[in-house]
Amino acid sequence: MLIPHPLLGLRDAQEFTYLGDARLIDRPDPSAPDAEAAFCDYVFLRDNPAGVHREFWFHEQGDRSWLVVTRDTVTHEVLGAELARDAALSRTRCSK
Amino acid sequence: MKFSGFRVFAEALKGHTGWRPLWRNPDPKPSYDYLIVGGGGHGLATAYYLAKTFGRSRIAVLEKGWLGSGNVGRNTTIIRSNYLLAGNEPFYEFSMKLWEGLEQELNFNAMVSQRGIINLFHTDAQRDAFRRRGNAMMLAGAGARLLGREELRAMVPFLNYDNARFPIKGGLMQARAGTARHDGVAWGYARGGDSHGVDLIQNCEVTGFRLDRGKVRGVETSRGYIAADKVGVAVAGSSSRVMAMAGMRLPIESHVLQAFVTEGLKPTIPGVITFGAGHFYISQSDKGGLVFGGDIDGYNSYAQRGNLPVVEDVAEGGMALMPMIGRARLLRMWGGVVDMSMDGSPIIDRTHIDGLYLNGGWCYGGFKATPASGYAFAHLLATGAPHETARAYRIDRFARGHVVDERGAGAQPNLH
Amino acid sequence: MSDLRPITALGAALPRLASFGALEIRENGGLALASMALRRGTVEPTPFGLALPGPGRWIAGQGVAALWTGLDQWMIEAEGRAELDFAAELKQLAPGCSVTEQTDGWVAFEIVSRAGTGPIDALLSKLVNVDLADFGPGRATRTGLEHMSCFVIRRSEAHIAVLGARSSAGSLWHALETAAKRLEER
Amino acid sequence: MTRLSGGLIDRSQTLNFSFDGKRYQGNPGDTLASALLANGVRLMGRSFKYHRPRGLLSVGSEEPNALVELRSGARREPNTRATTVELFDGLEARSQNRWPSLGFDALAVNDLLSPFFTAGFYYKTFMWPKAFWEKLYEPAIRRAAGLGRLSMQADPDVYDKGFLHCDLLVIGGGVAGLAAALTAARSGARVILADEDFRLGGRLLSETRTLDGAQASDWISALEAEFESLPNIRVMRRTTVFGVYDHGIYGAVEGVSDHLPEANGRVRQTLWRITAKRAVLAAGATERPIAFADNDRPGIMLAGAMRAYANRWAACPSETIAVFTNNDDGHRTARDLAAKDVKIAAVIDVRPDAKARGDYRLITGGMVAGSRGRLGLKSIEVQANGRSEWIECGALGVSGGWNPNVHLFSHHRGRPVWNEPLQAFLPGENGPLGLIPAGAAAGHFSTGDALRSGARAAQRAMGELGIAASLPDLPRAEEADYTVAPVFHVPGKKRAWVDFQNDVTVKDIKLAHAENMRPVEHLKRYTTLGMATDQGKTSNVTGLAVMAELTGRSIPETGTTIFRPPYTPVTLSVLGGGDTGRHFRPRRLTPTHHWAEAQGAVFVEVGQWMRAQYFPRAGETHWRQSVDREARAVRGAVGLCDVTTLGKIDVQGADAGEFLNRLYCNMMATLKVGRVRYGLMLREDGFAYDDGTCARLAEDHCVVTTTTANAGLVYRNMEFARQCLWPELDVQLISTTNAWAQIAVAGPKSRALLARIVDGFDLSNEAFPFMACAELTVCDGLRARLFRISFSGELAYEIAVPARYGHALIERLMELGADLGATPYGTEALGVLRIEKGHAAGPELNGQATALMVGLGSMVSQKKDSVGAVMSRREGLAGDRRRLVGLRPVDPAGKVVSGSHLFAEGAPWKFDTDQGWITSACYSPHVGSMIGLGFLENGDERLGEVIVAANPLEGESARLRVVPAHFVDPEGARLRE
Repeated sequence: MLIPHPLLGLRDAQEFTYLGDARLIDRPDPSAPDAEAAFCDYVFLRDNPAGVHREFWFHEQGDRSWLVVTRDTVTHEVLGAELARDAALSRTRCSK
Repeated sequence: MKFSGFRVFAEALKGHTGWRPLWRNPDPKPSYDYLIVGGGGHGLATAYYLAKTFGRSRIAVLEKGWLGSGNVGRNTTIIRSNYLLAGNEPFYEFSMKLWEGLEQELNFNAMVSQRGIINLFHTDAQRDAFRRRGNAMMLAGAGARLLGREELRAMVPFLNYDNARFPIKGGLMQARAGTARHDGVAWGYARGGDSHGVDLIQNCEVTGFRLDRGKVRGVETSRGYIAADKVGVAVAGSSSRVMAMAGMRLPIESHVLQAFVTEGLKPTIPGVITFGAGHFYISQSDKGGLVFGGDIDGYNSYAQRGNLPVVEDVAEGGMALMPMIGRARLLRMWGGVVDMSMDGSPIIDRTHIDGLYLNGGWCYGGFKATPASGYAFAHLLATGAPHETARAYRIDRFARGHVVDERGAGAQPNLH
Repeated sequence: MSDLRPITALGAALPRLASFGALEIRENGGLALASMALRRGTVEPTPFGLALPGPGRWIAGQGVAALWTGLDQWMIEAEGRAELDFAAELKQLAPGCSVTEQTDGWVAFEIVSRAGTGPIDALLSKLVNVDLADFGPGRATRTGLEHMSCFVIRRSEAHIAVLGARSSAGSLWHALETAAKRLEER
Repeated sequence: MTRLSGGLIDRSQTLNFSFDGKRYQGNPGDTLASALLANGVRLMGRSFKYHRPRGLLSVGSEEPNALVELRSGARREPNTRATTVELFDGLEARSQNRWPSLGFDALAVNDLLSPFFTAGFYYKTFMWPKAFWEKLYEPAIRRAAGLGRLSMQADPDVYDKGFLHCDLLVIGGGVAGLAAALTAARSGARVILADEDFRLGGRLLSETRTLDGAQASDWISALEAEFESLPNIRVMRRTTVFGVYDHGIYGAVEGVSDHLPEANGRVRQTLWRITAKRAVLAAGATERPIAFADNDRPGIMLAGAMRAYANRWAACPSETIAVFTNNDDGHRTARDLAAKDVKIAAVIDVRPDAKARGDYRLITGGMVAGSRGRLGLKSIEVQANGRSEWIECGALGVSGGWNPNVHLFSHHRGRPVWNEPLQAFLPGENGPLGLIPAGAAAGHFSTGDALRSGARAAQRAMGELGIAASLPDLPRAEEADYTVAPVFHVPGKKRAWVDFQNDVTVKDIKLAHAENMRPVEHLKRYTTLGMATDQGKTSNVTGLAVMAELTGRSIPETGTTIFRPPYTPVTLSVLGGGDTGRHFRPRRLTPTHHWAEAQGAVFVEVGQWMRAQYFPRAGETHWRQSVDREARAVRGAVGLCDVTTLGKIDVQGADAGEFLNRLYCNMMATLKVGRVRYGLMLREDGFAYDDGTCARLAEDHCVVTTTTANAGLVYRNMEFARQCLWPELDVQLISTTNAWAQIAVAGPKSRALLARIVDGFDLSNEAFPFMACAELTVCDGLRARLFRISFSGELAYEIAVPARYGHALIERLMELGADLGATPYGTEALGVLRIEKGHAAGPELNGQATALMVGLGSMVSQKKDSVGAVMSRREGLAGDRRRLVGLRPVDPAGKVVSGSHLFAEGAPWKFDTDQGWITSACYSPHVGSMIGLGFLENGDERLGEVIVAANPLEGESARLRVVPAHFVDPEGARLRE
C-alpha cells in the first residue's frame, strides 16, 4: 500500500506502523463521573466498519509523524491523510 | 448413507451410481427454534452438536455463500492445545479431545493427523516462558515436552542450527497436535448436521435482526424473513458487521491474515514447526504442499487479500529457519479476514439482547477450536449456561478487567 | 583535552573505506550531528546561515548542512566537527529550539560513484524503496533499509550519504557492501 | 525425429544436456521442452494420482505435465516446467514422481485402481481402525503424494531484492505489450516492460504472421533497438510479474542467472517491488484443451503449442499429426506444420461448417472420442456423422479456444466477465485501480486488434497521468476474426481429463455434482480441480463448463474460482530475498562490544542487541562460576556493565514535566532539576508495561530510560501522546539510545572508582546523593552524564559518555579500578543482582501484570490522571490478589525453576488449584542457594508459608518458602550510603 503523507507525498506503507481506529484521539475525561465506562468504551470497542475507516498510522521509518488516514477497508483505497497533530488541534478547538 | 472402505469398493463396482448428496439444499422454513448465522466451521459444528448432542430440533444454518466459505476454508489447518492461561488451555484441550474422536463421530474422514507441533525457542527467557506454558498444558492433561537443542536436532535435522542470527536453543512440543483437512471438517459437520435434520441454507445472507423489546424475534435475510427463538451468530471475520445490525459495537477489529502453500513435494516436514524469532510457521499437507504463514498484515481489512511486505517477511522467516525449502516454489497465497479481539481470545456469550448469542473473536486461531467452539456454543444455546471450559469467554470481561491475554499485548489487536 | 581515544562506529581506530567497481564507500567519522526542533512560538532560526529546508530536502552551506527530519525538526550536519560539542554550538545559534546531540547516535557512510549517477541509482534501487525520479541532489529521506531505519541524503548526482544507527553500523556496512559487490559482479 | 526447418534457434552452437541420465543435444534458443521434443522424447512425466504417462501439453508456464527436477545436489529444483527452462550447456534434468523409472512406474497400478480412487474417496474411508490413520494410511498417502523432491540442503545460491518506480509498467512483451511500451516510451514517460520469456515478442515468435508484409522478427528487432536508445524505458526479460498489490504495487521476479550453467556467486533471481502509476496487462491468452476419452497421452498437446514448437523451435512430436479443434486456430497449426513438411493425418473440427485452410483432410462436425498408445499416442478414434474410425498419428493438436490471461486483473478479487462470442472470461470492471488490460488478455485476439489495443491502453494511461502520448504508426497485421464453438468435452463413458496434473476427469465432476458439491468452490476443493501447480490455467474453464452443463445453468451462473497470486509459482528463496543466515536481521552492538569480545565475553541475543552474557576467566569451567564471581564482585567491590541498550529518550520543551506526568503513573512533574526518579508506565488498559528512570537535567529537559525490549514501543507511545492526545503541550522528543555509551558502575567501591575519573566533581553522598544526576566532564574534559541509580541494590551509578568513547572509558575504568577489584559483569549477573533485590523485569512486566501485582501499586498516583490510571481501577485488576514474592527452597540444595507453577502443599496440580508461577530464578551467591521470584495468590499475606513449585513438564517439583521479594538489604541502606 501507499500512504499519501501530507508532507512527504506517497510513501510505502511498510514505513509505517498501524495503530487503528482514529477515535483513539478522543481520550475521555478522566474526571467525569462515568470515566471508567467511558474509558472501557474508548479502549476496547470499535466500529470496525467494512468501508470507510479513519485510522492511525505512525511513520516510524520516516518522519515520526502520526497520521490520520481515511481508507476503505474493503478496497484498501486511501481517500486522504492528515497529520494527527492537526486533527487533534482542530478537535481541541472545536470542543472548546 | 454410511461411509466406509467397503462402500467405496461396492460403489466402484457399480460405477459410482449410488452416491447421494452429502446434504440437502432445503428452502428456508418460516420459523425455527434455533438459527445459526454463519455456515463456517463453528456454525456447522454448533448446529451439529445442538441437534446430535443436545437433542434440539428445528435448527437452521444460514450461510451467505457456500458452506465452509469462511475461514474454515482458508486457514493453515493446525490443531493444537498448547495455551498458557487458565481461561484458554482447558477449552483448547477439550477441543483436542473432540478432534481425536471426530472422524468416528462424524463418519467422515477429516484427516485429523496428530503429527505434533514444535514451538522453537531462542533465548533462555523464551524457554522459561515455554516452561510455564508447558506446565499449564500438563495441568490440563494436554501433554507437552521441553526439547533441548540436541534432542530437537535429532528430530528435525533440517533446521538452521549452525548459521542462524537467532540460534535455536530448543522447543516446546505437543505430540498430540497436528493438522486436519480444513474443508473436510466443514463438510463432515455439515453432513452430520444435515443427517440430524438441520437445514443448511446456502446463499442466504442475513440483512438484519428483528428485535422486539430487548428480545430477538428473527432475522431478515436475502431469502426473506425467518423467525426464531434463539439466534446464534458465528461469523468470525464479519462479527462486527453482523452485530452492528443489532446495534452492538464489539471489542473486535477485522484484519487480514495471509497464508501460503507451495507446489506439491515428497515428504519434507513431519509435523508443525513454529519459529520463535521470526514470524513463520509451517506444516506439510498430505497432498505434499508446504503450508505456512506468519503475521497478520496489521491493518483493518475486509479485503481477503494482503500485501507484499508480509509475504516477504514470512518468506524471510522461513528461509532463516529452514533454508532447505528455498528451492520449493510458492504456489498460492491467499488472505482471510479474521476477528482480532482486544485480548486475543474469543467470545462465546449471550448478548444484552435476549435470545441473541455471539461466537466470535477467534483471531487467527479459530480452526483448532472448531469442535469445542461448536460444542460450547451449542451448550450455551441449549442450556443457557456457558460450557465449563468456555466460562472465560464472556464479553463483559473487557469492562470488568478479566481479559484473557496470552501475549500480554493489551488492547491492540494487531499485536495479538 | 581528554586523552581517551574514540573508536569508529565499526569499532576501529580509523574510518573504513572500500571500493566496489565504480563505487566507493567511506565511513565518515568526522561528521557532527545535532537535532534541532522548534519549540512552541519559536521563529525558525537560520543557524550557520542555513535556510532550513522543507520536507524531504537537504541543504548544504559552508561545512554545514541541514536536512528535514520531521515537522519543525531538522538534523544539522557539520563536517569534521565530531570531536567538538557541536550541539552546544548549535544551541547558541538556535535560541528557543530544542537541540539534542546526535553525533554518536549515527554512523554516516558516504557513497561516491566514479561513473556518474548510474551506479548510485542501481545501488539505491537495491536498498531503499525510493522513487529515484524524485530523489535528485538536495533530497533526503528517512526510510527502511534491510530492516534498519536510515537517512539517505543525495548530496550530489554521484554522491549519497546513508546514516544509520551507530549500534548497527556493522550490519549497515554489510548491507551496503553486499549490494555494491553484486553490482560490481554484474 | 529431427529438426524441422527454420525456427529461432542458433544452429551454429550445440548445447549438451541430459534427461533421466540420457544425453541429448540442443541449441541456444531452445527450452528444455523444445530440445527434448526435437530429440524425439514425448514421455516427460507422470500424473499426480494415477501416475499416467504424460508428455508436453503446452508451450509456456501453464504446463501441467512436463515437470522435472532440474539440476542436482543442493541446487535440485523440483517441479520445474520443462517449457520454461532455457536450455544451457550441461543442464541436468530428471523426471519425478515415478518409481523405478519414467517408462515403468510401479505406482501406475493406481491407474488400474482408479475406479476406487474417485474424487474425494479419502473422505469416506481410512477411518477404521482409528489408530491406523497416523500409523499406516497417512504415511502411505504422504509417500505417494507430492511431486518432486527437495534436496533437504540449504539453497546455496544468492538472491536479492529491489525497488523500481515508473509511470507505466507493461506486463507482457507480446504484440500488445510492445505497442503499449512503444507508445508510452515515445511520450517520455518512465516505462518498464516485463516479460517472462527470454525473448520479446510473445506469441509473435511462434507464428508465421507478417507485419507490414515482413517477418514479425524484423519489427521486434527494430523496437528493441529503439528501446535500447531511449533512457526512459527499462526492458526486463525473464521477468514474471506474479502479483498485483494495493495502490499500483506489483511483485516481479527476474531470473538473473537461471539460464546459466552456474550462478557462480552471482545473484540467481531478484525480487522486484515495482511501484507503477499505471500498468498495462498484456499477458496474452492461454489455449485450453477439449476433454475426450484418454486425452492425456504423450503426443496429445495444445494445437497452439504444437505450432509454436514447429515455428519457433523447429520441433515436432511426430512426423504425422492430427488436429482436433472447435475454432479456426487449429487450422493454422495444420497449415503451418504442413508447410514444414509434417504430414497432416486429419483436421477434426466440431463445427459442421468449418472450412479447410490448406491441403489436408478435414473432418467437419467431428469429435475425437478416444486414443491409443501406452507411452505415446499411436492413433485416435474419430466420430463424425454417425461413423467412427481410427486414424494413425503420433501427435494430436487440440484447440478448445483461448482463455485471456486475466489472472492479474483479478488479484484484487474482482471477478472476470463471461463473453459469449469468445466463450471466455474477460477482465471485468472491478480490477485493480490503474491496471488496464490490452491485447489477447482483453480478448483482442487478432494481431491488428492486439496492436491497437496495446497502443490505446498506453495512451489512456498516459492521458490519466497528464502525459501527452500520440499513437505510433502501427504495422499492418492480420485481422482475422475469431470464432469458436462452445464445445468443451466429448461425451463418453471413459475417463476424459480436465485437470491433467491432478487427474481430475469429467467423471469426477459428475460425481461432485451427484454429491451436491456444486458450488464452484466445492467442486474445486472436493475434486482438486485447478489446484495443481498450474492453478487451473488449462482446466478451470473446462471444469466450469462441464458443471454448468450438469446443473443446466450457464457458465457465468456457475461462477469462477478466485485468482490468487502468484501468477506462476515463485521460488521461496527469492521471496525471502537475500540474507537469511547470520544477517537475517541487523545486529546491534554496544559501544563496549569489541572490548568485551577481546575479554572473551560470551554474548547473548537480546532482541537485536548482542550483549555480554558473562566474562569467563581462565580456569572457570562452568558459566555459573563466572556469574557467581561477577555478582559477588558487585556486592563486595565494584562491577562494570554496559547498559547502553536501555532506551534513552530526550524530552525537551516548556511542558516536558507535565507531559511526563501524564505518561508515568507516578508523580513526575515535581521532579527537581538534578534528580532522577523511577517511573512506571501503564498501558491505557491499566496494565503495567514498562519501567525506567526519568532524569531532570533542566527545567525544560528530561532524559528518560526505557527497558531494552520496549524502547521502540515507548517512543511510539510518547509520540502518540504528544501529537494525538496533547498537541497543545510544548514538548519535543528524540531518541538518543545510540548516542551515549552508558555504563553501570555498581558496588560499594563504585564511588571510589568514579572519583578517579571525574573532573573536580563532588561525589560525596551529600553533594550527589542517591537519585541525583548531573552533567559533568570525566578523564580531563570528556563530556559525560552521571546518574546515581541502582539496579543491584548496591551503591551504584550509571555514567554516560558519547558512544565513541565507551570503549576507552571502560578500559580506563578497568585500569584505574584494578586495585579496587573492578570486574566486568554481563546480563546473567545483572539478572542475579536484580532478582536478589526483587526488581521486576521482563519476566514480571510481561504485559499481563498490574502495578499491584509487582508490588508497585502505591506508585499509581491518585492525585492526577495518567495513561492507564482510570482503567487500572477496574474490578478485575484491583481485585487481582496475586503478588510478587520471593521464593527460597526449603532444602538449601533444592532447585528453583522458573516456569514452575505454584500450589499449596498437598493440593492437586490442577488449573483450579493453580496459585501462580515462578517468573525468575537463579542461584544467589549472596544467599547461598537458588532463589526465585514469582506471582502467588495472596502472596503478600503468605510470607513464611511453604508451598510447592510443580514442574510436571520436566518431572520435577520442589518445596519452597515464601519470603519477601528482596533477598539483600531490604531496608535499601546500601544504595543510599
